[in-house]
Order: sequence, then structure tokens, then C-alpha cells
Amino acid sequence: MDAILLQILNGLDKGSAYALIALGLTLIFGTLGVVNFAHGALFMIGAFCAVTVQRLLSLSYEVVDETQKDFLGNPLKVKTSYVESWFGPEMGGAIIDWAVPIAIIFAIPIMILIGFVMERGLIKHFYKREHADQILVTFGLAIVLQEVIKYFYGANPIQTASPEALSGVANVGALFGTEIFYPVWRIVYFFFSVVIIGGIFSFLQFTTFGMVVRAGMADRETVGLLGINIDRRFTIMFGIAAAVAGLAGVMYTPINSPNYHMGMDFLVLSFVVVVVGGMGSLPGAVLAGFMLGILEAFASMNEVKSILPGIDQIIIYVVAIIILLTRPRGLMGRKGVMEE
Amino acid sequence: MSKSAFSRRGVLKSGALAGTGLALPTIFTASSAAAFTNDPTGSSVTLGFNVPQTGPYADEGADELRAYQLAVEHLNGGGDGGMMNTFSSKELQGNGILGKEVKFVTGDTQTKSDAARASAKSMIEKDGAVMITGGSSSGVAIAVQGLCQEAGVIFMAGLTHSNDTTGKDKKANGFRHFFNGYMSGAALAPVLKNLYGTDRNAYHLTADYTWGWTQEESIAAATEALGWNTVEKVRTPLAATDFSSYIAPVLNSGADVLVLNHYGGNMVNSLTNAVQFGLREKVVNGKNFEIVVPLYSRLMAKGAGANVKGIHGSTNWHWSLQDEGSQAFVRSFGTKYGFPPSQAAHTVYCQTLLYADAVQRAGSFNPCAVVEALEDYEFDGLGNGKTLYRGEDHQCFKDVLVVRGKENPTSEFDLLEVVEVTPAAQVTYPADHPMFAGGALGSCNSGA
Amino acid sequence: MGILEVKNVGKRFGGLQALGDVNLSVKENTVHAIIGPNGAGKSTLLNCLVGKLIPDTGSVMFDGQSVLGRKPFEINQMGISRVFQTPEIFGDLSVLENMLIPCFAKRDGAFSLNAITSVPSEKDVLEKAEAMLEEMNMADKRHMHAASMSRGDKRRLEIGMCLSQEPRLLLLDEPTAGMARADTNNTIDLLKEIKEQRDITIAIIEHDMHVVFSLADRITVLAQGTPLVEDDPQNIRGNPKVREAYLGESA
Amino acid sequence: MFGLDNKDTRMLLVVAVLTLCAPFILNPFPTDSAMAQFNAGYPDLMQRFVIFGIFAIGFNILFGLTGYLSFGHAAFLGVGSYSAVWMFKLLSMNVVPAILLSVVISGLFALLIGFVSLRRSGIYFSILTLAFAQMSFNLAYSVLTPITNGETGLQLTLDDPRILGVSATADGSIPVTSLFGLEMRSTFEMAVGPWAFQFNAGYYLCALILLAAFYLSIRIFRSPFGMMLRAVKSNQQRMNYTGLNTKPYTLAAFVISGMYAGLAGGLMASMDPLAGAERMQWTASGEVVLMTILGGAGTLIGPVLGAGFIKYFENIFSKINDHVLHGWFSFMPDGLEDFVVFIIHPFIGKGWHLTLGILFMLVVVFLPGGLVEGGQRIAKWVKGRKNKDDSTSATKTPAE
Repeated sequence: MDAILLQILNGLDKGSAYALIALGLTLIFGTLGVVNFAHGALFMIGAFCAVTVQRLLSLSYEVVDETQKDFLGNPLKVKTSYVESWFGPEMGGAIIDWAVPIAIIFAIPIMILIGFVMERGLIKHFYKREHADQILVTFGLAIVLQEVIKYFYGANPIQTASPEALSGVANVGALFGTEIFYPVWRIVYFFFSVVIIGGIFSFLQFTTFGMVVRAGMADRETVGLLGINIDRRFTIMFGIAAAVAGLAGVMYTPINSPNYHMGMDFLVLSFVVVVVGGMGSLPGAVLAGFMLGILEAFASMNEVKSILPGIDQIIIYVVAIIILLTRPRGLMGRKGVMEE
Repeated sequence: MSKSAFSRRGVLKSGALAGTGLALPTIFTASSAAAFTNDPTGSSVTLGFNVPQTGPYADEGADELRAYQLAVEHLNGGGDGGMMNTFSSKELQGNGILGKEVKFVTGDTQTKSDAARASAKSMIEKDGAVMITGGSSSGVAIAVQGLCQEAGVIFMAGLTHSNDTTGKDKKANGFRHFFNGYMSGAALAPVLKNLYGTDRNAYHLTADYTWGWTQEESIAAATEALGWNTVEKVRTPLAATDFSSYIAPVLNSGADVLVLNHYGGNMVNSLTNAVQFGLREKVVNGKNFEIVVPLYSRLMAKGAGANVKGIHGSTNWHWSLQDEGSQAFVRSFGTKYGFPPSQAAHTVYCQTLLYADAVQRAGSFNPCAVVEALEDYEFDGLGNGKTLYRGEDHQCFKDVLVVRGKENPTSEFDLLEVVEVTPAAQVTYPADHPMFAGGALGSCNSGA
Repeated sequence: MGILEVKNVGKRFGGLQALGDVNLSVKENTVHAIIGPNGAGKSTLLNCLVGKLIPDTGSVMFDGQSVLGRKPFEINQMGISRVFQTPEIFGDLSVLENMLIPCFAKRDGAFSLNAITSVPSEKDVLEKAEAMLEEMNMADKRHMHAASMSRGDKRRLEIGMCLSQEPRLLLLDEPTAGMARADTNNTIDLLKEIKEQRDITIAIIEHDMHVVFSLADRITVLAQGTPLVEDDPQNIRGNPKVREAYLGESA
Repeated sequence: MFGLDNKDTRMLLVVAVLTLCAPFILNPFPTDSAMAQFNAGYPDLMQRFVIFGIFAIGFNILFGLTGYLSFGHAAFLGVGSYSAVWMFKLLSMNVVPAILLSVVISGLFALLIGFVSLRRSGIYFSILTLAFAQMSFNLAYSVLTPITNGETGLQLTLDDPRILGVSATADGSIPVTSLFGLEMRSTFEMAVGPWAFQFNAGYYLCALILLAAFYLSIRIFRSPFGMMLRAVKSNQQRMNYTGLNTKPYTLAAFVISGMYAGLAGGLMASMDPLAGAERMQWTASGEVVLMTILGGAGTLIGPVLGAGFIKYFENIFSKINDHVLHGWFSFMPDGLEDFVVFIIHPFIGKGWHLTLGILFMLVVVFLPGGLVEGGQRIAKWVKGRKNKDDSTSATKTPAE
């Protein structure tokens, strides 16, 4: 029983990353009709925002310490970070420790800006082009972004720890009267994603901006005829989608050390999630994200693997095939979106 | 049609010379007179450095490339000579190999068998490379080794840890300096016994491909010989990035040791996840829960950050070794690049030197002569103590290091500390050991 | 006995009764118009005839054979061609190719792996397509990109494509919807010509009374999913029930 | 000629001349010159050009004609490779049975996957094919290792039970692939002055098969069947209401293109008897999509150009390193040399991905029809310069 609860929890936690990426991808599909293969790269850039903030905070000056030797036998240069020297070791240390949450503040404007630049500079010229062209250009962009990051940060994963206070485990099982220990940061990630998803939905549901965008998703021409500048709103939506992907990336860094190809690793999966959810359906994307996360968690259980060896390798794809064959447009897809 | 295999650059060049010597361009057809593939007839010899430059192991590849360039510099008489000065063989003069200047070409394996073979082929066919070396994964090493065997050039493997490289997939033209899964197990077992006792329950998480399987087999066999019980062996998909769903069940399995048969990004993530789930603070069966990473890489350990602290594993070489050879290598590498070399850099540097030395001793670039010179060759001074290149399987037998993640690193390179240097005798196995059975070395191929 | 016999056809969408109990008989070589106000179930009925929808109850017989459960392409191969409200043509292909496709479909059936011969070498099909273009007065446009034609030309092409299959029943779904007066008149003339020159039965769904009364031999009025009345055009014109249900509000 | 009209015949002849003379054309620089780095005329790369050309031609029959974007075509290539290697292991080193088997097996595999995937269209179809291919890859890499040899890839060993042939040659090596005794790896070399040209038996086999494949693709494009496929892309609704069953058309196109992929896979294994699982990964499927779009989807020659373009970058640009750069610019003053090398450095060697990514973007932004459109523009520009008043070429014909 505990094992099952644990895997459900784990599935929700895995699913939150899928859901966040798929949500942004769907916003772009739904509003702009663009197949964005660079969306994974946005997730990756978000993660590297966290890496950068951490590095900036740890920027240090060097003092030569004659008493210690470095690996070549020369006197060791001891590094002290500026933050620590400004705020004192305690406060400074705490600031560095909280680098990831602090990075959120920086990541939001940066990601929105990147989104704007991408949309205005490149994507907008591809609205009327074939999906094949969109795939080629965004894929090219993804490679470029990835290689730029690799050029500056290398190919190896870079550890970016969560704040000390949030890095232990918590007994989630206490709620059910048992003992289930789960990493605090993963729980934080889950709630974070719930908040973001909720925020996006209420934004679309309750603001006039959101209503216009939703109308635009349903029928772009008519809304355009009403004299509403839908293009500008779509640009903003692209920025928001980029920010969602970026924030998902920032918060993901303590879970797994980021590297330059983490975006590509998530890309295929998030496309599967979006399609299983149904093209253009935001609730579908979120639902599919969590569902696939949970199924993946269950498939990796030993009890399941002993019956079906290798099932964890293919579970996502098996589920995708079954759903697409039984429900033609995914879980909650609309008719006619991306079908030709 | 001449019945030749692959291009013979040397012949081409002489042909080209003949052509330019005449007023009118003449057509020269290569004869099958060449003794072996890419016989270097000019004043230089070309080596092919085939390393991952894109993909997850690109940093390791870059470090290998640095070491190769350093080795070439030393062979050609540049720099401070590095380990050439400490190497037990004194044949190399610093004037290239057999008096020919050493040149090199580089390629990208992309950590894919196909791409690695394409790249190696282009070095052989286009650039006239007489030896191919490099790689940072076993699949690639085995694939390229097979190619070199067919092409009639020597392959000096880079970082490859699978038993199969010198086991069931061994080839006469291929040589491995790096250690392997069996050796990791043999070196780790006594240390683990001292640290954690003989009554332990181990849980294996294993990357689901051949390298992972051979390591899992090796480690499980070595620890079971100590009296440990293997609770579960779980295979994880190569593409997995989040191992949480594999880690979570460990808690309730009754295991008190987790063995992570992962490498590279997989290792970083699985270790990070394991620490995240608080495994290290657990007490199971009245004992502290422990994690073991049998194959350590400093470059990758960096990616796991503080999570490696106190975790044991094995490694081929580490820059903090105090022997003369290691120090000489670290000095020349560190001076040139500003940071210490990785084990990948070390092994490929050694391989280059060993190849050059073998050619020098054989007095020929002919692969069969080189094979003969390397087989059962004993040497010292390359940082791993006395080493034997065993003739039966072309595997080096040398000391293996057991290392531990350092608790208080003084710099970003100072992540591991050497706990024990397991002597070569302890990790040596008979050539017909069942874990290495199934293949045949075959006979050397010179491409003639 | 008509060529098309619709008996007791009913169709529900969830709680909505789209078709109640439709009976319809289309006589061979006549033009039969189906009219009715919006939401009367005209399109639903048409979709039931061509295999796009399967009615919940009743039967649809074409020339003595049931069409129910057959796919659209099978029904087409039986001899029913359909013209859409907005012209459905192959926009990316040339006009000639548009005409060739139904000609091949007529000759080779629903599927043929005819991958080795080249189109120009298929003289018989080519001649037939050219002749049909000639008949449609479109021969000069044969190399045009079909999508770049005017709506009237597209309609003409679509009708030509249907005719080239020599169907026994031609179904027209509001063929003049959204057309300018001149284009509408051209279309009426074209249909009249077809009616006179060919052995063909035409069923037409139409909103435009001008079109209906210029063409139809027989009219069925549909209201709220059931046929209100079926009669000759003159009688329909004078029928007070029809006036009340339909003409009163639109004429 | 060959049942083609003049234009197509001309194109076929051009392709024939280009492929048969490739050893000359691809080696324009003398062997010892600094520019020799850009020579691509060595057997392995030439083989890759034509093999991926075949792959892309086949893919284009599906994607270019019907518009169905398969994201799992690499699976057929992989299956073809595995079949061929198994044939070498079990039957004979002759490439003919291996290639035949690879075409048949991948055709059957395509029939199965196509039958299921073609129940959906658009992106749903793409994701279904992607899912099948990724499943194949993941299983080949792990659970199916006994059949595929997993990570390393399936390769020949010294103890293969070869029914028609020997397990190992007299001198203890693995026998090599051959066409009735003509070894695929045998290379005839010719030195003309400072140039060296290599004529490889395997390459010429691949080149002849490419020509046959290209010819067949022209015939398909120009046939009634090809026209039907374009009609499927244009308007499926109209197809259905014209008495045409679209499903067998798309399925036939899918199977044909799957067989092309299998043929490419079989050839790849015949040139180099190893079948790696990465051949089936989604990135490999993506690569053929990129090749086709980059060259010009729906055109005859485009996919071949796209394949050549990408493979050239992969194999030539990745091999340029700083050392080579310094060699090129050594004529410059030191400071300038270092500066130039510094500027170029990110784009070569390990940066070849970056260059490729930038080129993808440039091509798609400025040449919406791919490289073929680029060629057409140049041709038009040249023509325009010849007779400036000739501007009557407005009639839009389908791109070649």
C-alpha cells in the first residue's frame, strides 16, 4: 500500500514537469498554431538561468594562501565570494544557498524577453508557413540555443542545489497514518507547478485579456475582425509560455543537475504529452502530463517489470498509441486542430 | 581491379609525387605492393583521435583531446616530455615515431556506434590514419575496434569499462589500457568488506545496456563472494533522466546498500536522486545505509556536487597520485591547460605513448608488428605502477584505485580521495574467466 | 419505384432529434429539390445518403441496394456523386489533374497501384478528361493551379469532376451558396444543360428559391427533421403550409 | 527515354553523371593542399551520401506526396540493417540476399506500423509513428539485445554459423561483404598529378541502386498513383467522394517509403556490417525529416541534396579542429591568426551542430522551398541576366 502511495506521489511529481512543459507547448500551439520544437530549449535556458544566478552570486575574489598548496604545488588561491564579503559569511552564505528560488525572480523577465524576441524576430514570420517549415526553423533554433549554452557552460551536468532548508525529506505518510518519506524539494516542485497551472488557467478564465486570447484560439479571424489587436496578445502569450517553460526549468535544477541537452530529453516526451492530451487543449495537456507521470512511475515498479520486462522503457509510447487509437483526438482534443 | 582494402595514403602520395615529377599529368594506379594499410611513407605519420565532441560525453571527449595533443607534442619533442621521462621504456626519442613527425586528425563519435565508425572510416580512408584511438563509452569502443580489425589498423581504446571490450568482443588489433567491470568489483570488494562488513543486502540499479549488465554481474559476483546478499537487480532505461521512481522502492526493500551501475549523466542523476530521497541518512537492519558507485569519473562527480561526499567507487587513475609518472603528467597537463587531467585524459595519453613505443620497438608501423610488440609487454612509470599488456586478451593489468568522495574539497577539482590502491595481482583474472568468455581474439590484420 | 428510396430515416444527436421519420423517393432522370429552413435537417439527410453519417433508424436504398454502412467512396462507386456547399477540389493540383482523378477513379476503381505508367501515357483517360474540360468551357485553364481560380470556376470544375464519373445520381449541396448573381445564373444554366443533355438524376438541397424553381421537377419540403410535403413546384408555390413554415419568412 | 519526358530524362542523366563521377567531383582539391579538408571523395562518405539519398527519396514519397509526416522512419532503416546483418551472419556474405531480405522485412514492418498509424492523420499520425519507432529503439537497446546486440550494435563475429560460406577466412579474419565475389570494400585508386581519386566497388553498387531508386521515384511521381497521392495531400474529403479509398493509397506510400528506408539500411549494413540501435532513435528519424525539408519536400531532387548537405556537415565540419585552422591561417600575422581562429572556432569541430542549426534557420527563412528553391532562384537569376525582357515564366509548374 505504501509502495503504491509512494509511486502515485512520485508520478505526480514527475508529472508536474511534464504538465508545465506541455502547458506552454499547448499555449503556443493553441494560440499561434506553431509547432515549437524549441520549447524544450526554453526549459533548458530556464534551468541555466538558475545556474547563472548561482554563479553570479558565487563570484569571488582570490587571495593567495601561502600555507596551502594547489594541485601543481603552487600556493593555493583561496576564493571568497563578493556576496559573502558584502553581507558577512552568514547572510551571504544564506543568499547563495537560496540561489534557485532567487533565480525565479530573474528568470521571469529574462524568459518573457526571450519569448518576445523569439516570437517577434522569428516565429511570427512562420504563422502562415507549413508545419514542416516551422519544425525545421524551431529545430534549428533549438540546436543553436543548445550549442550556445554548451559553449559557455560545457556538456557536463552542473550541480545546482536546493536551499539547505528544503533539501531533506519529509514524512508525507503522516497524513495517511503511515511512514512515507519524500524529498521536500520535489513536494515544493509539485505545489509550485500546481500554482503556475492554476495561475495560467485563472488568467485565461477571468481576465479580459485571457478571454480575448481564448476567443482567438477558437477563431482567430473573427476576433481579428472585431478590431482587436490579437497579434500583440499572442506575442504576450508566447512570452508567458516561455516563462512557464523557464520557471519549470529553474525549479527543476535541484532535482537533476542541468545540462545543455536536457531540453531535447524532454522535447519528445512533452510532444507526446501534448498530443495525448489533445492538441490545443490546456486541461488535456495538464491531465495527460500527470497521467503519464503516474503511469511511468508504476511501470518502473519491480512487481510490474517482472511481469512485463522492459515495460518502463516503452510505457509512455504504449499509452500514447492506445489513447490515440481509442480517442482520435487525444483525451480532450478539439476537432480539426493540426489534423491536416 | 586491385584487391586492396581501404585507401593507402602512403602509396597515393608517392604516386602523386611521381605525377608531379612529369610535365604531363600521368595516371598512376596504386598497386597492391603496400605491406599494410596506410603505411606512412612520407616524413610524417597520422594518428586518428576519435572522441565524443557532441552529446553527453563531450566534456570527457574534450579532455581526451587535450591529452592527445599533449602526447603528440611530447612525442615530437615539444613541452617537458611528460610521462615520456618516467616511462620504463626509453625507446622514444622525442623525434616523432621512427623519426616521422606525428600528425593527427580528430573526429566526433557523437557517442553513437554508427557515427563513430563513420568518423574512424574517414580517418582511415581519407586522412591515412595508421592508428585510431579514443572513445568514451564501451559500445563505441567495441564498434570501432571491430572496424579497425577489418581495416587493418591498430585501435587503442579510450575510456571503455565493459568486460566485453577485451572479453567476448576482443579483437587482435584492439588494445585496452583502461580497467574493466570485473576489476572494479575485485578492487572494491575488500574495501567494502572492511567498511561495511560481510552481512549486507545490496540493491542494484543498472543502466539497461551491455556495459551496465557486465558491471552489475561483476560487482554482484564480487560482493556475493564476501557474503553479501543481492536483494534486487533493477534495470533502468538509458534515456531515463529522473530516477526517483526507481529509487523510491529501495527504501522498503530491506536493502542497506545501493549499487549504482550508471555512468555519466545517468550516474549524476541517480546519485543525486538517491541522496535526495534521504537514503544516506537511513538506518536499515541496524546499519547505516550506504551507496556505492563502482565506476567513478571525476568530471561526472562534479555534476553531482556535494552528493558524492563519502561515497566509494573505483577509478582507473587520479591526479592526486604521488608517483613520479602521475606527477609528471599532472605537471605538464596542468601547466598547459590550467587544471588537472581526468582519468580519461590519462588513459588516452598512456595509450598514445604505448602505441608509439611499440612501433619504435618493433621498428615498423605494421599493425602485426605492433601487436607483437604490445602483447605481454611489461612496463612501468605511466602512473599505475607495474603494468602488463596481456597477450591473450590485450587487456592491461595494473593497480586499481578505490576512491571516495571527499568531505572537504579544497578546490573544484579536489572531489575524490584515494582510499586504497589495489595491487594488480588482486584484480587479475584468468583469460578464460566466464565473464569474458565467448569471443576470440582472431589474428592480427594488417590490411594487406 | 425511385432510384433513391429513403424510408423512415431517423437520426439523433444526443438529445436533439435531427431527423424524425423521413421518407423520400427520387425518380430516375428528374431533378428533385429538398428545401427547408435552417436546422430542418437537410444537411443531416444528405450526409446519411452519402455515408458520412449512419442513420439510427430506417433504410436508404439506391437502385435497389442499401447504402447503409457503406463508406463514402463505396457509395460513390455505386454511382452517387456529391457536390459540396463550398467547392471541394484538389487545390494544389492543376485543373487538368483535378479532372483526371475522377476519370481514373471511374476506370480503375477505389484503389489501383498504378505506379509505373505515366499520366501522359494514359491516352483514354486523358482524352476523357480533356473532353470534359472542353464541355465545361475550361480547356484554356487546364494548367492553372486549381486553388487560384474564382469560386464560380471552382464550382464548375467540381461539377465537371462529378459528371466525368458518369454518376446516376448527382447530389448538390446548396451549389450556389455564397455566389454572386451572375455566377448563380451561370450555375443554373450549367445544371439545366446537364439535365437536358444527360441521363442523370439530380437531388439538390437549396436555399435559393430562384434556383429551386428554375430547376426542380419535384420538391420536398423539410421542417424540423420531417418532410412537410412533397409535390410539384407549382403546387409547392401555392401550398399554404409551406408558405407558413418556410417561404413566408424568407421570400 | 525510359518512359520519362525530356525534362525528367535530363534530370536523371544529370544525377547519373553526378553520382558516377562523384569520386572526381567530391575531390576537387589536391590531396596535400590545405583545402583537402573539404574533400569528400572517400568511399565511406560517398556511400553515406547515396545511402541517405535513397532514404530521403523514399521518405519524400510519403511526406512530399501525401503530406503524412512520419517521425519514425528510422525504425525501418534500423530493421533493414538488422535483417541484413543477420543474413550475413547466418546465410552468406553476398549482399544480394541481405539487401532483399532487408527490403522485405522493413516492408512488412512498415505494413504493420502503417496499418495502425494511418488510422489517424496530421500530428496524431506523426506521434503514433514516433511512438512506434521509439519503442523499437528502446527495446532494441535493452530487452531485445539477444537479437540486436544492444548498445554496441549487431556485428559479425568469428563464429557466425554461415551456411553458404565460411565462419572465418584462412588467416583468421571475418570474411567481408561482397557481390558475387566482388568485395564491397575493394577500392581502385587513381592519382592524377597531385590529386588522388578513389573508386570503391561498394560505392558504385550504392550509386547504381540510388539511380534505380531515383528512377523509380520519378516514375511514381509521374504516375497516376503519384497523382492520387498528391490528391490525398490536397483534399482527402474530395478523394472519398470521388470513389477513391485513401487508406490503401497512403498505406502503399507508407510501405513503399518504408521499403526504401529498409533498402538504405540494408545497403548501410552491406557497406559496413554493423547495425547500431541509434539508427532507430527519434533523432535519426528527425534527421531524414530535416534532410527532406531542407532539400525541398515534394521535389524529386531535393531530398538527395538535403541528405548530402547534412552528411557533409556531419563528416567534414566535425573533423576541422583548431590545429587545422591554424594551419590554414598561418599566413596571417600571429595576432590576426589567433583572432580569426578564435572567431571561427565555435563553428567547427565540436561546434558543427551550431553551424548546422544556423544553416537550417537560414535556409528555411530565406528559401522556403529548400535548397531546390535556391537552385531555381539562381537559375532564374542567370536566365534573367541572359535576356532581361523575358519575364514570361510566370506559369507555375510543380517544382522539380
